[in-house]
Amino acid sequence: APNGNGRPAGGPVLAKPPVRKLAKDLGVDLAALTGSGPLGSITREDVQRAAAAPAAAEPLTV
Amino acid sequence: MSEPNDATFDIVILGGGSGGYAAALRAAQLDLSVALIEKGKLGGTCLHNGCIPTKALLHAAEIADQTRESEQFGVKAELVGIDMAAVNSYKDGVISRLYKGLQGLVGGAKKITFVAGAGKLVGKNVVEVDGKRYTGRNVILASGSYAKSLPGLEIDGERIITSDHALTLDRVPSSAIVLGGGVIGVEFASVWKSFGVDVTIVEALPRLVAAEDEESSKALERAFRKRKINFKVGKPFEKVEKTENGVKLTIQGGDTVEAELLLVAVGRGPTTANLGYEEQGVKMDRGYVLTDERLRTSVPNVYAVGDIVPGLQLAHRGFQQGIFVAEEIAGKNPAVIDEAGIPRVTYCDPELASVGLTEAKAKEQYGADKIKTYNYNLGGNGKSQILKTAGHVKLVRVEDGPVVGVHMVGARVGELIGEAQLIYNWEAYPAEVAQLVHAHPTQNEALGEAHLALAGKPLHAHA
Amino acid sequence: MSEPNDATFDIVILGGGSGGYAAALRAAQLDLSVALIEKGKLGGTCLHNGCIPTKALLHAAEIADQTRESEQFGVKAELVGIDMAAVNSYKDGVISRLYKGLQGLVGGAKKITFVAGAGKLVGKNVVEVDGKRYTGRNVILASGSYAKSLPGLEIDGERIITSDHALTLDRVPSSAIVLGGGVIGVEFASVWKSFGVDVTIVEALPRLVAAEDEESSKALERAFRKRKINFKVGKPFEKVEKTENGVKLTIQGGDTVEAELLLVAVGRGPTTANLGYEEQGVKMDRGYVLTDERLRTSVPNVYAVGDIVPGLQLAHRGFQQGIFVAEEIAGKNPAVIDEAGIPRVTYCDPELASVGLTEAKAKEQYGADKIKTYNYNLGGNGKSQILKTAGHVKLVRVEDGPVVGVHMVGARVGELIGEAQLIYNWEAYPAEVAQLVHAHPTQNEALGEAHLALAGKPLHAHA
Ligand SMILES: Cc1cc2nc3c(=O)[nH]c(=O)nc-3n(C[C@H](O)[C@H](O)[C@H](O)COP(=O)(O)OP(=O)(O)OC[C@H]3O[C@@H](n4cnc5c(N)ncnc54)[C@H](O)[C@@H]3O)c2cc1C
Ligand SMILES: Cc1cc2nc3c(=O)[nH]c(=O)nc-3n(C[C@H](O)[C@H](O)[C@H](O)COP(=O)(O)OP(=O)(O)OC[C@H]3O[C@@H](n4cnc5c(N)ncnc54)[C@H](O)[C@@H]3O)c2cc1C
Repeated sequence: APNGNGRPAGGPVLAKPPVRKLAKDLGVDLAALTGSGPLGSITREDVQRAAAAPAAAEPLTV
Repeated sequence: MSEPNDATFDIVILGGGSGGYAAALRAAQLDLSVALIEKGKLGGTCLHNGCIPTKALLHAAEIADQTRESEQFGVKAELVGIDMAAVNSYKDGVISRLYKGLQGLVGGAKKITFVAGAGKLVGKNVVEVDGKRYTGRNVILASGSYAKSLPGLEIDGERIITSDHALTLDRVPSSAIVLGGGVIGVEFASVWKSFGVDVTIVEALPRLVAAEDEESSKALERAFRKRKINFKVGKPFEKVEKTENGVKLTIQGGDTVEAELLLVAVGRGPTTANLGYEEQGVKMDRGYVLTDERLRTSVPNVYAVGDIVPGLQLAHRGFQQGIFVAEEIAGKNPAVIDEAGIPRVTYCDPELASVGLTEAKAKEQYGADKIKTYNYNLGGNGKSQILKTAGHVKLVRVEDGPVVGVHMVGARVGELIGEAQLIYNWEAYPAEVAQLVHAHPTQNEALGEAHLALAGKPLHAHA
Repeated sequence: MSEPNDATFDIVILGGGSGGYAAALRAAQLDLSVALIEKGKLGGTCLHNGCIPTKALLHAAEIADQTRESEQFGVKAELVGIDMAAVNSYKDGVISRLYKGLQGLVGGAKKITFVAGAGKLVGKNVVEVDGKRYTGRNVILASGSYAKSLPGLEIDGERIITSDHALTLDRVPSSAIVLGGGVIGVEFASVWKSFGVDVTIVEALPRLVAAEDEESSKALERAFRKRKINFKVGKPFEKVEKTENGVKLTIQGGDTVEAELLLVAVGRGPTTANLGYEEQGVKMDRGYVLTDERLRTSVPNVYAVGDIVPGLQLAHRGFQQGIFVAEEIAGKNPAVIDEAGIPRVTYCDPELASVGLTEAKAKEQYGADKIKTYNYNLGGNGKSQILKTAGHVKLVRVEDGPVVGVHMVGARVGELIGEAQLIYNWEAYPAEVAQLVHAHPTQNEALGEAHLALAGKPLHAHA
């Protein structure tokens, strides 16, 4: 369904295009992030946080 | 039950200009039935008396200038003169081709009923045209604007004219005064100067294009001085008298200017009088229709778009608002429009283009110490040198944050605003644009260079 | 220990063209010491024999055309002729101003030692110039390219010439053959036609600008036909003979063309012979230096940038690669450059501009059923109508995915590529661009309209 950010169903992950590019450059998988921005959108800070602590972000598996 | 003569629609739109027809087209795509009511010509001000004809004149002006200066480029040519009849038929040709295209789009949309005639809001959801009533589950007010004048300034259409008359002049005047140094004023001043007219702009505010970033005004004033376009800023007009062959304008303080004619370009007022808006309870302010950010008026299911809504009076704002309201009515819940994110272009020579906040506004909003700017001079830009144009690309950013304003001056920079619009609206950081090295040698490269510099890695520029 | 005459740097750069000087400037910003070795002029091909002079000629050509056609716009003018001496001095003036600017930037960078002279790689990290050895903790090869010829085609600089000669011609030839319908070929053909030359392009591939999207080639061919630029595609050249007053070229199959001169524009070869690259173990392929995606050659700490690296031969690719390598050496770990994301502009009239994948490439990469395209005709674009130009904006997208190709044809569309570059590289979806209604009436609006249409909500277009 459409949302407040005007992105249609089947659209990209909820992040502005340059943020998606940043994530790609840093090797961050956006699908694995929970956005902290408006309407749950992923922000630059979310991406940078994920890039800085990849290991810590990994859930522990037993 | 409705009279046999009457009809009900999902949307009734009053006015077929930029805002109205965009809403109609988008609504029809969304399978809503529409009555589009227009008393003049489909396309409104922009197509018939605004954007399109002025830009045709400005292009003829560019050609006149390039011919005049062709020797600088090694092309020997002689400018014989301006044939206003031919200029007008060129201009009218462009309008009529686009008009035909638009008529085809609207006429081809089965869901749109085009109603020719003057409408009036006679009920909260009813517009009457020539005795026939059009009821809308929703109504969109889109009646547009007209050229304003000032008290004591009577438009006679001969010596004291508005842009409407200026667009159909059958001669090149020997001299002209342009009252108002806003977008429309500087565009006409630019055209006329290129056509050989002795032009003087009179503006009450302290600078030309006062809505723009201060550095843009300065650059434009410098360029106009070089082009010998006269301007007097900072003092309001006091009175106008007719002289034997023209007009004499007195500025407060006693300074006077004489010319063959006077173009009054002091702004546009909303076309809302006697249309029944107030009577039906639509909240208004000085003739403008008040809306919330979702373009709803104070009356349920009545929306307003375009020049009657306070804010930028631009055709593409009308398009965007029209599309927004159609999607809103269709339940698509579109994102609210950021007014600052709408691009602004002034098509005089040199052109001005901007989007986002001016430096002053950004400082007001974020605090002066949080704002960084960079001004890339087109002197370092190869393509601009080739065009022999001067100007700059100025960026305004929040420290450690995105670009919040882009301001450009120079020949043809209006075409760079598309990129700037993405940068502003997508809240890009300078480094993210800088990473993408631009095509050489283009003018859009200047936008790239400015971002490189602001990101701390200038290429063809000092830090 | 080094000889007293020798010196060691963080980076030694061989070649001061687009790639080399960009690397030097960025490295200096990152506080690395640089030796920049150049045997000719700082700025290289692009500034002195490439981008800049050709675009100056193309602008003079535009002015000639506009003067010739000025009556269509109501401007009465007479084109007297082309004064090649004046064209050349205009062109040289632009070059020298930019050259001075660049010298100022390089000269002003304390960390850069500019070395005038021909260098040779004499050790894995040593370049020798006039007997002096420059040792680099890192070496960047940036020796650029030269105009190639074909077997049996001897360049005499008089009747059979390359772009180097064409750029300094002191006359307008009466007729010319252009061998090669790639970027450089069509640009010169366009200039010459505007200057009144009878031009014929001969191209072995089945279409002009064969690297572009097929619809771009078609549109260019249509426009060239209208301009009466002759072209013969699909068959290779067989031989050239000198005639009394010029040359006669035979195409395979027997067809012949005669003209005053022949411009050989069959591509550019890497300048790498006898520079010691192979001897030092640098892996090469047909003269090109092979690198990985981080621009490392097969020799540790030796990098290569610009035209000697297989791929697009464009100045801004050189800039981007130069900056990349400087940042890489400084440990900044820059993101790998997507070669398809580098914008491509051909500055003939009409211009071509593209970024990302052609429709054919996209189908190959994603599968034909996954690719959607939209072609927005400039006939619906007001500003293009005002300019009286024809063309289109074509978008290629992945179904339910981002835009992966933008292809444009039309006067001045080169300036729209900056926006297209962001769209492609940021992997924007049509709806994300469509949401931002573009400035009216601009040409960049056509890019907006194309995205609106592809997002299923066309404005000034049929679906
Ligand atoms: C000289 C000039 C140059 C301009 N240049 C540009 C430019 O380059 N770029 C840009 O973006 N903008 C430009 N503008 C502004 C642009 O024209 C307007 O912003 C735009 O037209 C507003 O659209 P609208 O739909 O609100 O109103 P309009 O275009 O004014 O349309 C309103 C329509 O409503 C109709 N109408 C009014 N009352 C009734 C009624 N009672 N019944 C039926 N129909 C009615 C009118 O006939 C008209 O067709 C320019 C304006 C002028 C005057
Ligand atoms: C006619 C023409 C038009 C073009 N138009 C465009 C355009 O519009 N846009 C665009 O992007 N690109 C254009 N190009 C391509 C562009 O010029 C090249 O891609 C660019 O110059 C490549 O940069 P580079 O640094 O690799 O090589 P170059 O610019 O060729 O620089 C290499 C430098 O190395 C020096 N050198 C070589 N060997 C030695 C040695 N042994 N010792 C010391 N110095 C040495 C050379 O003197 C030269 O200065 C055009 C090219 C031509 C020919």
